[in-house]
Amino acid sequence: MKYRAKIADPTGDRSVEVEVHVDGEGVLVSLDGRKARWDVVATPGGGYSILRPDGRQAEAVPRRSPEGGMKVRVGAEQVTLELLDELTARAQAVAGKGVSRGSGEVKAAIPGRVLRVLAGPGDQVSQGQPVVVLEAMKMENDVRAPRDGVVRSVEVAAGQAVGTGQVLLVLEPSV
Amino acid sequence: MKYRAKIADPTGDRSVEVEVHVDGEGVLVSLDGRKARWDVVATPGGGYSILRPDGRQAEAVPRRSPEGGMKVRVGAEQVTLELLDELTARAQAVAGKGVSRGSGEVKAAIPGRVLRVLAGPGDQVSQGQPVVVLEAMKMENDVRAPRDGVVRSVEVAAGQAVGTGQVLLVLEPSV
Amino acid sequence: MTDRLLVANRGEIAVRIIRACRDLGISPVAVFSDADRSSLHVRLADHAVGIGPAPARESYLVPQKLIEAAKRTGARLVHPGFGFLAENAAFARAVQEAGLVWVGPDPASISAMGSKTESRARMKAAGVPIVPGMTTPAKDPAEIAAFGREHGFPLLLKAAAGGGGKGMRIVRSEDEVPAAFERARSEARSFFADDAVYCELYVEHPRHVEVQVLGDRTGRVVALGERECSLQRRHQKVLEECPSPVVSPELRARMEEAAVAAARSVDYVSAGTVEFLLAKDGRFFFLEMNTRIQVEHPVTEMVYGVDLVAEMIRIALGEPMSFASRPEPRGHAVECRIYAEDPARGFAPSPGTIERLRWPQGPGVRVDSGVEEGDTIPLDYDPMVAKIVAFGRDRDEALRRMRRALNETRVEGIETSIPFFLALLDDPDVLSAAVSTQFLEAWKYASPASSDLAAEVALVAAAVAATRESLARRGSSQPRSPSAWRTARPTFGHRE
Amino acid sequence: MTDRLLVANRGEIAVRIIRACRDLGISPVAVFSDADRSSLHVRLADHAVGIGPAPARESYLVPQKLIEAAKRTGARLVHPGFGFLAENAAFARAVQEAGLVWVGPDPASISAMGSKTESRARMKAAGVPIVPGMTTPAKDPAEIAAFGREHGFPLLLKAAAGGGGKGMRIVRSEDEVPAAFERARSEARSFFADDAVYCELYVEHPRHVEVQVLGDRTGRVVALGERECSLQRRHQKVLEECPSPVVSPELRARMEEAAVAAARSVDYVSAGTVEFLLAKDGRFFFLEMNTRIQVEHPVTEMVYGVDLVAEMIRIALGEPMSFASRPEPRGHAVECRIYAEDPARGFAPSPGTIERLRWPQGPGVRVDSGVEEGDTIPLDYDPMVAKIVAFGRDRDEALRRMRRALNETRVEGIETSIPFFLALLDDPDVLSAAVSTQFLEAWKYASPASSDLAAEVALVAAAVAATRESLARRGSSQPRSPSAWRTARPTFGHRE
Repeated sequence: MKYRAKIADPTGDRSVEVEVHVDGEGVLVSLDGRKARWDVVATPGGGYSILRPDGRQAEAVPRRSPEGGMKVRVGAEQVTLELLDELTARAQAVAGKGVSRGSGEVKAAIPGRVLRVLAGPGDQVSQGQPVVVLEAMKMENDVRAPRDGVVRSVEVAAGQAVGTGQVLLVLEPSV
Repeated sequence: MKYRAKIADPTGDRSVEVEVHVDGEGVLVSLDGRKARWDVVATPGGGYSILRPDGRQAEAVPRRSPEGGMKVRVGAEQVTLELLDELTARAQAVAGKGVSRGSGEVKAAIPGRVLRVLAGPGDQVSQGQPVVVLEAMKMENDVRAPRDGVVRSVEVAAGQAVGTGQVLLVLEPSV
Repeated sequence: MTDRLLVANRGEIAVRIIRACRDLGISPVAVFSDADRSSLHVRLADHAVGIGPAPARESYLVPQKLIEAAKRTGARLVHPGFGFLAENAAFARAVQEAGLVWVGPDPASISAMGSKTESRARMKAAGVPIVPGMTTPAKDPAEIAAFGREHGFPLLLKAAAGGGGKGMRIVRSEDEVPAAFERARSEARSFFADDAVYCELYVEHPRHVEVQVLGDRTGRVVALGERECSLQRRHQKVLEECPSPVVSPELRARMEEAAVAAARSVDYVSAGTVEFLLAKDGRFFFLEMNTRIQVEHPVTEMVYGVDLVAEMIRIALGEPMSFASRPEPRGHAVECRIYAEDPARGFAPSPGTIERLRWPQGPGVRVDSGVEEGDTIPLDYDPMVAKIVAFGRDRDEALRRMRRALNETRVEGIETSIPFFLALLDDPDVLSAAVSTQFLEAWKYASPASSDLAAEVALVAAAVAATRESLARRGSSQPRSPSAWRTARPTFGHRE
Repeated sequence: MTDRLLVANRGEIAVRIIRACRDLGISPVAVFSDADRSSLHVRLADHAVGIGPAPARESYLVPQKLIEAAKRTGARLVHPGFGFLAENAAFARAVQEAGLVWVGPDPASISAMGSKTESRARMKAAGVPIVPGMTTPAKDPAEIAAFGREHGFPLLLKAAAGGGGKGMRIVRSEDEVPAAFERARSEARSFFADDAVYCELYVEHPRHVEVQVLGDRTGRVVALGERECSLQRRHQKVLEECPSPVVSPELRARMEEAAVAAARSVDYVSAGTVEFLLAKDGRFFFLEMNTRIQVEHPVTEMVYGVDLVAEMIRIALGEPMSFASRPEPRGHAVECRIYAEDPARGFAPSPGTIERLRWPQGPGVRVDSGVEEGDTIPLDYDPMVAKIVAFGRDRDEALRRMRRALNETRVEGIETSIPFFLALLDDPDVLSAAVSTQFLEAWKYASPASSDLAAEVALVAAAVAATRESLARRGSSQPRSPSAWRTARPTFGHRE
């Protein structure tokens, strides 16, 4: 299958077209049009041992990230990327937008216990302002507003345990 | 559920009646009529951490054995046992027999490659006589006839890879 | 009858103590909160007792529950580990009063060292150097200047009524004294309505160097070298080594002598650590004494070839320490504390289930872990999940082994501090040991850019995984077993 | 450019060599047969090359494939490990002729030591003790008696044309010589149609003690103490230790001197091992020299604090060994070879998939493993999957640590030799080191009876698992997640 991939990198995102085709002979890989046969075998724990055509070997473990996208551990490195299949990529290109933004949901990036809720429905908050404090592993962690806005609803209460990705509060949709 | 268990032991087999009942409160265990609540929790790898009512803790990993029955690793010890539920136990008691015996099948107890087949159809073999040689991990391993008998059929050929429990040859059924 | 020891702790240090018990033929008893019923320290113990809800204050911090657990299981000894109640003199006393054996120093030693003021007074009396400071407010600038001439500059001027860093001024030379004195006075007046100021020596860019001591009931106290623990984040040590790369044999001898004097001043029995600030000019000053086993004790164990936890237990049983002549150091050891946290997201806690775990092995590598593959790290406790320790014949070999060990480790399902350590071990100042306790305040972790290899491999892995997923969704007849992805004949390589 | 080293091996020793590469900053290249494509040694390497089908004679034993793999990947060095082609002088020569660096001794040294007769002749010339024996047939009983008077009894009378133990007789004293001579002659005549007999010293209940040597291109050769390897099953060492519990410092010095002389006699460079038979009376005799790294090298590494594999690589690169003064030994180390075999079924091979794996950790424990959880152990190779090594300040501590380490280990899915070792480490003769190479011939492993605790716990575990299974089969609404079996309130313990 063919995908458009976006690799997140501190020096800027990169976009690559990747196609893999599995046949009786192995995995045929095309990276931005460069075609070659790679040797890919599954390893314990949901990973792969990947042999590049030049014999370079690396262990890679791809996982769906709770925030969407994928994280691939390659040896001790971690690569964050987004993979869109052709149809989705085309649709997004037409819409001129990446993944949904501005839905207004403020989510927990880590699991934890809600220590304090710092904003209530109707409150005006500005980008970066702490709105909820989560406690995990003896540390307090601020959850900040992703943009300016007005709080529509608070979905959690102090003392409550929350999981990664759980909605903590909702801002009015952005205009 | 209620089971009759037979524990294989070098000093002789022991038979125990065991009943477990899982309810909202935990696991109610009866061992030969002695009833108590045990604390049983699952651990990674298909095992359990088991707390006996007196606070004694042990890790136990039960597995079905390829030869039938179960093997339970308890710490570094291994306990081999057979577990029959009430119905089966009653049926076997009526039949006056344990698990099927004398079926005449000679099976591979380990995976390996068949190096030599030492008996052919029609051959008379006596108990303990090597009938097949398996090779595994740089070692030759004799498979011996479980009893006196006549070979009815040979199911494998030299060079063939076999798995644990695979039938190698069949003796005429015992009378 | 086999002796039983109750481990009044959880996680990695509980496992460490259980191993010492096994090595001594003592039967370990674990305690667990509701969040820890299936934790590794419970699974490795012979007995286990539930002591209440997840929050530590309702379980691991309740002396009576621990003592009751010991009594129920027939445990005779109690080892507190570190953290929780390890330096709580009242708990130590309660353990003893319950007729149990406390594996640690006497409650009186814990109390004496637990008080900042009492411990300083005792150190002064014992001739252990403490940071020089005035004990009464300065009447005039001349008094400050005289103090500086005696103890050296820079000095730190402080408001006597102050706190929180307010009203503090650094004075770097005698010239600066008069002006600084006036400013400090006026600030003190406006912040605290009290213009009394005093000064103490300001130890700039100090190192944290601590000495391991061990005392037994025969009255013997020995020092087992020092540990360098200057690399600290948020006042938490993250990487420790033994010996300190900057301590000479002469300095070591003087620090060890001071540490033994400190321990003797409180009749110290068991393993303990005397922490010092080491100034750039080679002077060192007593910080505090930790009256318990330390997180970083394995680096000392590897270099000195002793088992400190086993020694603590022997000593608690009334035996002398197990060595007649003091063990000699050999080589160098480094420890990295592996936390369940995400360096790429500001070190946010990362609890969760460990889906895949490979610890490093082989020569010179020791791992002390509190978790296994498949375990879930609870939210409720300290995020340290393991310690990786590397030994080498010299510091260079130890550091290279540590890099190898960190690179060999695989943890999936949670994030850990490993990428942080790999970056840290690339820093020239860390490699040349040119650090102080302030080093990591300024040092910022940044996720490294992916190498070309990693990016390519990641793309292929992600695309293969996504293709498998979508084939599986479509109920395709494509093989689903992972091994079916094994290719029969790659273009590279030589399979005939 | 980073140097690359091709590891011409698989399994545990390949992983060990890869670690040495990492510690030295050298990039490791793995080779794999079809059975090993996804093995750990491949996953830990930077490059990997397929070299053919599973049978070793079509892959790991084909010199040309290995050399080609090195050339393709730009590897400059080749390390053979042990087994396979490690002591094949022709391969070493081929590697050198291909312009690559052989990590091992010169091919000539390998050849000289590879021949039983040439090595004995060289040892004789070098003054290294070999088992005394007549080099021509005995004319009469008097000649045998004279030999016995010179070298001591018992003697072994052998047919000159013999083999396979036939026609051999043990002579315990001079009195027995005449009768034994006649019997041996007549047996030799009837078995081999040749009545020539000769004799050699019969070393009864010998110990296997070997000395580690290391030589470099500066001409320096050092010995790094001895290893005791008397515990052997089917001529395979199973448990080794360093130092030998019966070798005194004086004897060690003499054995080390002999070992260095043996190595010098073949201009030995790299790590090697000189094996001796140690007689009860303290005499020792050259057995053979292994011109490669040994399986049991980690016990020496732990006691001497050196990395023998890294030294081999340094020396191959032309560097001198890394230590100026000879490292001093410290403490005691024991190794158990963990095989995939079932002691309860006559040590039958037990290949398969490792469903669950916990290696031991903590103080004094080193694991060198070739497998991880989830890996499958192929049928095609040696059944050794790992080595567990325990270090202690003395032998007693090392043995207790080993017991702890073995008890801590969990392997599910295959059987291993761990129960055998746990039984062995309970044997008083093993604990007091009263063993010889024949010890395990007579020693029979028997599965121990289950303890009452184990039996009870096993029953409950089996019944719970079976109940879960049958509930699952019936599609019951009972929770299927394992954690749902967690009980809320046990009668024992204190959960509030």
